[in-house]
Amino acid sequence: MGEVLTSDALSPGELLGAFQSSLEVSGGVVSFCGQVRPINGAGQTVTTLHLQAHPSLTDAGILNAKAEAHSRWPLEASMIRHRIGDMAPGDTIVFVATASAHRRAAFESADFLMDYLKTKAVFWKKEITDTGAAWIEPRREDHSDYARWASA
Amino acid sequence: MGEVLTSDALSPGELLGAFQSSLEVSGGVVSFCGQVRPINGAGQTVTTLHLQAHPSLTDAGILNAKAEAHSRWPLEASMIRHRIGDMAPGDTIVFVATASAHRRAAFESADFLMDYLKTKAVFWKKEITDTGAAWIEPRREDHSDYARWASA
Amino acid sequence: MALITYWGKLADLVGTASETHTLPEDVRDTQTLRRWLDGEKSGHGVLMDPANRIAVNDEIVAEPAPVSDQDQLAFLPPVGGG
Amino acid sequence: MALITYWGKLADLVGTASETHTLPEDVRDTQTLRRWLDGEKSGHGVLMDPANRIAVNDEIVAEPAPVSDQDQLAFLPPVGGG
Repeated sequence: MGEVLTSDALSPGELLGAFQSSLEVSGGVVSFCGQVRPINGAGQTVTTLHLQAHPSLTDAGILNAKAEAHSRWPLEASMIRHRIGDMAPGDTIVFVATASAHRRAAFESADFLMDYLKTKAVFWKKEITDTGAAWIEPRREDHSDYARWASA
Repeated sequence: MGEVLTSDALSPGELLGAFQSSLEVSGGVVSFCGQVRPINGAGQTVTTLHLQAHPSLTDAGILNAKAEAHSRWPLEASMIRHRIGDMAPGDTIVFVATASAHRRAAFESADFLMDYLKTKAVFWKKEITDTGAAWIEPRREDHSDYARWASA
Repeated sequence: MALITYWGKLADLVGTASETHTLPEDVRDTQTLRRWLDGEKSGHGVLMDPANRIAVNDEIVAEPAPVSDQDQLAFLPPVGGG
Repeated sequence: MALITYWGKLADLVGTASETHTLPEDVRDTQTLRRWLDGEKSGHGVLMDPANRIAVNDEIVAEPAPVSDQDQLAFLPPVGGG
């Protein structure tokens, strides 16, 4: 599955520690981690979130987005880890970290990668709640968030 | 010194791990860590960075900024740790983390807190390089970064 | 024989994640593929919906795009992770 | 007696981080304090520079602000952490 996707639990603290000890010159590191929320937007109790990936398109798309981030911002390094399969509330779905000499570059590139992952990355999400199961798609704000990067 | 300032080494991975395990409902966590850079903007080799704080103004100002972040964004929690005293290249100077149901709120509030810490927090920085020692002040971009938040 | 796969909610809607078909002679591109397969699977238009994109041999294509009986054809509903 | 402290680069410039002074009778506010102390310390104007702010009893003040001989007076050069 390459180094991005994993069906094992993600530990953001360990990932950030490993990312940081790999750096030589960067002054700033931004990380984002997304967790499974215990209650969904409709107020229902979430029991499981299932993430399906495609065996080749998902990885290729994420590596493209990573390359684009490195071409747009002066990054020393970036790390993307995304969980697939079944997750419980509180589990980490995604971890992104970026490192740069410039704090703004680190913030913007992490933000860009998350907008990509939310709206363009090839994943399908099924949420199982106490009242049933439903496939969920990106929110309108997720799409408008990603659109911010088109003009730059 | 309160819970913000410390003269002990900061471990971002451990801090992020502890922050995350304290959360109940947040979907998104953003962290920033700033490290001492081995080479400064003038290309000189940095041997030591010294951070001086004021015994009451520094803590009070940071706690105010934290309260302002919580009033401007719907945050479940935030964490700020800032090192004082002598540091070596690669050492973590500052760690900030914010948690919210909304990814944008987590990104913006971490960004805001860092802009505060860079330009308004009561610290004085002395950089010791292979050619001498100099007190350093915020860059012009740091001030314009902080000014972004005034209109909101 | 073409391998046809359905991802995300589409596997639930058509009742299978993967199947093989011999494409009819007149199915030559994604447009004819969509119309024919939506009838086969009683999709009620869902396989005609351009929001559900098609990948031919693991490349998401700009449509209409040619398809042949040796292709792997994937139906991809709207995506999003994180 | 007033306790006067100098922070950051100002301690290096005036040669001390902390000292006590009996304020002269005519030093009643931050403006007269700055002028008098800049002369005492041979500050060549550095203690007059409004970029170096003053805290009276641990509160950064809007100037001119009153000062008295019982106050703790801190001279704070431009700040910045991270």
